[in-house]
Amino acid sequence: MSESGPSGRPTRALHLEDQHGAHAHSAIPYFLVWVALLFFTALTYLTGKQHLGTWALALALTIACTKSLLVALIFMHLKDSSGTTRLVFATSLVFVALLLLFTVADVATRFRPATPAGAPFGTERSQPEGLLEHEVPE
Amino acid sequence: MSHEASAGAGARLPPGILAHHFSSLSRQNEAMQLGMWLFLATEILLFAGLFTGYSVYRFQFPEAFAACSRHLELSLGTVNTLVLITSSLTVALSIHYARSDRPRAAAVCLVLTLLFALTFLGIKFVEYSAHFHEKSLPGKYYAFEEVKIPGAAMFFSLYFLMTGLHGLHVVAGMSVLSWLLWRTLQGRYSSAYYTGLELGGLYWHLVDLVWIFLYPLLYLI
Amino acid sequence: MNELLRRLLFLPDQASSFARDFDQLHYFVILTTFVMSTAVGLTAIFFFIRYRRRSETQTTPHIEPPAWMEALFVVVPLTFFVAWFFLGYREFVRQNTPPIDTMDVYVMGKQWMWKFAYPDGPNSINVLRVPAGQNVRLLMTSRDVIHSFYVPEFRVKMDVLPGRYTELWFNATTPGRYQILCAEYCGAGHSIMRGEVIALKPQEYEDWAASQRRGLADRQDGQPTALDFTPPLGNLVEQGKRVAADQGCLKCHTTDGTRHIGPTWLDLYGRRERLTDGSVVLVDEAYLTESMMDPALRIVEGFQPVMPSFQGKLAGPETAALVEFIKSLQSDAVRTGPSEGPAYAPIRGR
Amino acid sequence: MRLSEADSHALAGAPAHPDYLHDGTTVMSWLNTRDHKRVGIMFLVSVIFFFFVGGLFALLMRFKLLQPGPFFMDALSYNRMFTLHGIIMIFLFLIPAIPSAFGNFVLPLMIGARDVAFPRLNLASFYVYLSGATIAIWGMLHGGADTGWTFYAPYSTTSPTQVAPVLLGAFVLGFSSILTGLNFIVTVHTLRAPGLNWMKMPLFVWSTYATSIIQILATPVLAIALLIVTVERIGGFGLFDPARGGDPVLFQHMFWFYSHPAVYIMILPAMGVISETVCAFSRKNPFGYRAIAFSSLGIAFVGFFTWGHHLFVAGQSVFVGGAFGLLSMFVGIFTAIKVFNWVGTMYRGAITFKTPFAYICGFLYFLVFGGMTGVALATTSLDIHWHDTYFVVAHFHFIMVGASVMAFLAALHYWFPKMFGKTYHEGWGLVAASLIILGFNATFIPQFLLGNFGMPRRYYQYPEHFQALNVASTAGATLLGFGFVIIVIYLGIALRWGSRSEENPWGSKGFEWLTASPPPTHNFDEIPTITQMPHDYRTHEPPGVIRVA
Repeated sequence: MSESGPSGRPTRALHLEDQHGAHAHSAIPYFLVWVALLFFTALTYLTGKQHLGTWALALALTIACTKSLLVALIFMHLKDSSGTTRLVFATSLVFVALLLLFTVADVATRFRPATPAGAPFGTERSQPEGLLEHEVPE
Repeated sequence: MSHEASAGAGARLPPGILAHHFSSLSRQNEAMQLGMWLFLATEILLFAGLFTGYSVYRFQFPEAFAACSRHLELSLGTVNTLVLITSSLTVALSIHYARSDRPRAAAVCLVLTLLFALTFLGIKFVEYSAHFHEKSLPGKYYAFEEVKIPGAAMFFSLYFLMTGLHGLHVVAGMSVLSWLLWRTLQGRYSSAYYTGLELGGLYWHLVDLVWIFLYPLLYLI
Repeated sequence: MNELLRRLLFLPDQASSFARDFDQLHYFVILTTFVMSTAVGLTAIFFFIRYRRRSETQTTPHIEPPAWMEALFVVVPLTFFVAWFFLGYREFVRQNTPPIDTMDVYVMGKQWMWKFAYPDGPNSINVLRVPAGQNVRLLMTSRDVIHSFYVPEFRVKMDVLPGRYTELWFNATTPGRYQILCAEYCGAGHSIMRGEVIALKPQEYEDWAASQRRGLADRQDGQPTALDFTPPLGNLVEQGKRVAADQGCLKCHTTDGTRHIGPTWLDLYGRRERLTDGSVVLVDEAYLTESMMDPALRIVEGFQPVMPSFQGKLAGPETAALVEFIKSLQSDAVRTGPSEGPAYAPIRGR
Repeated sequence: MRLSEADSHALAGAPAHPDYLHDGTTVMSWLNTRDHKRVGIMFLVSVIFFFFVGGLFALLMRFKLLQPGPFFMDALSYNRMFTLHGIIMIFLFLIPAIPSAFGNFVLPLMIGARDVAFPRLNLASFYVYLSGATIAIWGMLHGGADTGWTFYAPYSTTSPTQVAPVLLGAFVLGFSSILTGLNFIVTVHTLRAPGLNWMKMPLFVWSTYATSIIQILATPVLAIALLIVTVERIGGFGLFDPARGGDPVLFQHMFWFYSHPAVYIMILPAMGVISETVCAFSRKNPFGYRAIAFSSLGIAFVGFFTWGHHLFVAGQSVFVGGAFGLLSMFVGIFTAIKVFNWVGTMYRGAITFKTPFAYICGFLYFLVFGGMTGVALATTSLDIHWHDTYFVVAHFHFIMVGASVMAFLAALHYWFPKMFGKTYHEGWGLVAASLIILGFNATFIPQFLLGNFGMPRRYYQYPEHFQALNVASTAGATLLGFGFVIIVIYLGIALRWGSRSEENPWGSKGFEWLTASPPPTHNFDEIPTITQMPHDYRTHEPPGVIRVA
């Protein structure tokens, strides 16, 4: 087992014995990603303050996805990982999407009074004159 | 997973680090990596439940969610985002240094990470106490004067659940990192073997990943 | 054929316009199920007999199915299943899409009873009267937990959700009485949360509705209140005690001061109770009566709203007897003011 | 793979290492073991124990249902009892039964590994299981929950009973399930013997692998749903409380996102057992190996797309109901593929009718009938009448008791010589099997009819016209109970006094028989190199303990 060189940088010999095989690694990509993350945070902060309306959420989520992709690929070394680990990560995201999609689709397409838009009308427990007025809220 | 890795870990791969049932160290590392990622997948789906709840109620109460979100302290949230991102960097660097046989640098990075984590929790504490003060609390405790639209209490229920669960993960991550710091100081991690550190780092990055989504959803919409 | 299969499969009478269509699909599905499982079973038995092991060292050839056979394995059941789906979904959409000309009835489920309210008429408890041959739409909600409105003879069922409305429609074809069951578990009284749909001939329904409207007006004019009653024979307190035992009150309320599912009755009368909404109520006859009839309205702090309503289950005299019984339960332990009783009565707790 | 009888005899005569049962006999050597076989045995004992506890509750309930009115116990006890029955049978028996007990034992043997990937985690999984069980049972003894195992909000958030500890217990049990699943996936990926590529893997491994995927992906969602209910009970967060704008149906979505796939956690390993045993007792290669293997993955995947068929009358939208209804039809296909291929496996085989084969027959019949009634239930309009009636109860008991327990018993008998090296009494085995299959039909076919008749489930009292069928069902349940007791007796006798079994009494060519019975602690003296498919019966010599070529 060889020691690192005097400069503190790993020597060639070390690379060969690195547990992940022989590939050079340097800290520069980490710093680059960090700068990118800072940039995106600033971007999402600035656009978020504008309250852009319809597109605000889409934009914020796009930025968040980009940021998390950077973290996953570089910080979490998914870029250099085996196909299996990538598959695990991707699969978990697919199933998150599945849960979200169907549940929201249900809420979005229900019998209208079943999902009171905006205002919930309480049960009688919280609102004694509930049912007997026979008002079906819109 | 990490304790599996660190069980018999030694600086220069002494006997015992390789469990008897694995044919080679690289096989064992592969197994641990895969195991950790599977664990992270369960964590992602754990939060998915809350994200689903968030989506459903945001769909039902868009005005209330927007109004409440504007009452959160955006600057604190942003600072916390920066803090977590930077802590992610320091964890990544600590692995890098351990891998380059610079255990002292790795330890320094881990200490920095822990400090960032503490900062994060501190800021979160400031935010929480503000919420307690103005009574923007979840569910039945909600008595915030400024937002009185239906659905506001729901926003804060979700806010506390999501940030609370995330906070618990931060605490769990800190204990893992402290353990790793101790092992690093003992000189257990080197270019020959650093899987334990790597797995702990993965966990910390996941904590960061979750926050990257919580930040826009809670503070920015 | 329809009748034979219906009886074989123990299906209830077909009393709504859905029932027959539902049963047809049911027969088709169940018969395919039977044919398929029998076919699989018979094939297995045939193979078992034909290919019995003949020696302990017998070898077998390596056989893999040709692709067309695997395709067959997929396509045949898939055809059936998808056919079921489309037949079923058409019917499902029909059942979930009320026609325009419906008569609406509002339904509220609560632990453990059904309340029905007609837009122009009276309310009723546990009994829903509808005209036969008319499309009826129920708009349903619950006051506490999820219930499910189920009439087996109509083949209709829909969950009744608190805080939301769901709808259900049917057309009762045959006049008669049909049981309403609650099909979503809702607590201790789930299995006795039953009601009845009475499908009347249209003319009879009209007569009934008219009389009810008259009756409603009468009642508003000067119906005697529940507490207005002729005193029954015997000791009221004793009678109240019996009523409490018969009605199961004592399963949740104690008379000795220990805390149970509901507040204890000892010293309850005259006490000031803090309610869940923070207000304070003096427990008097009115509050006790209200709590029997509409328990969830004002709940004492620290207790769950689990008590069922006894509206319609307790006669006026019984209610009064219960109130008297509760009034009689005084421990004398915490009197602070001067005693109002006779001077010679032992007064404890000073 | 070279097989040699001489080798196997040599090894059986003079084992190089003591077998795992005799490698340390102290209590601590069991409680602190890292050996996957011992963990498997500990799981086996626990799940059998809980099976009998749950079964006892079932019998008590059936006894109550002899009478339509109040009888034998009050409503609250009855409600607690069916809750307890459900929780014990699902979380403490069915979910760990085959994967954690038999999977732990045979999966590493089947892939030629010396242990699972994370032995310590494996042991932890057992203790997490025990603590979850303890918490749940503790809650049950101190007031109990009466919500049913489904914990539907808002009943579960307002019920005056002790729901929180039971929720916590289920939450903890979920972690045990996750740990086992995680372990198996990693084991299959990293510890396969040389030569054992994916397309040679035994079908039991395939199905357990698919099960593990479900455990990993679905369980956390249940965990969070239960956590929210707990928080709601304790803190009044109101996420599912309609009075605060919450949506009770959201809970059902999250619950069934786990609990529908969980049904496949219970049945997939059972299917794996049948894939193995049907080959072993037909002495025949699996007909359509790829079809069976991939249909396991198919079930695991498509099983996630169908949860909404539990919500057809729950206020779910008609559109989403249709989507779920259609997707549900596809899950049935994968099961159909398997069934046809199992029957095909018998074609031109050499079938012998031993006790496990009796259970295979029972399994096939119950699975086809239970499965097809399941598809019928997923037929949107039919579900309106059947939803939450005894038809549903009968359907899922056909799958879970009928199919899963039959497979569990088949596995128990098939691997009994492997695990303990003892033989049981074949005659009693067949008697018990026929009692169970008969009793099962007598119990649950009346329940199908009750469902048609319109009797809702979870009914303490019922209208009188349901009584005749209920009495029939109770009679059947008694028979069923007898059958299980007989099994325990003769297997117990076999454990203590049974004669030493042969190394491979079935002449099976499953890979788990490549080592001694019972296996030595580290499974293999030398890791075998696999060169052929499992269950290749073209040659007649039974596989002994093989030497690497």
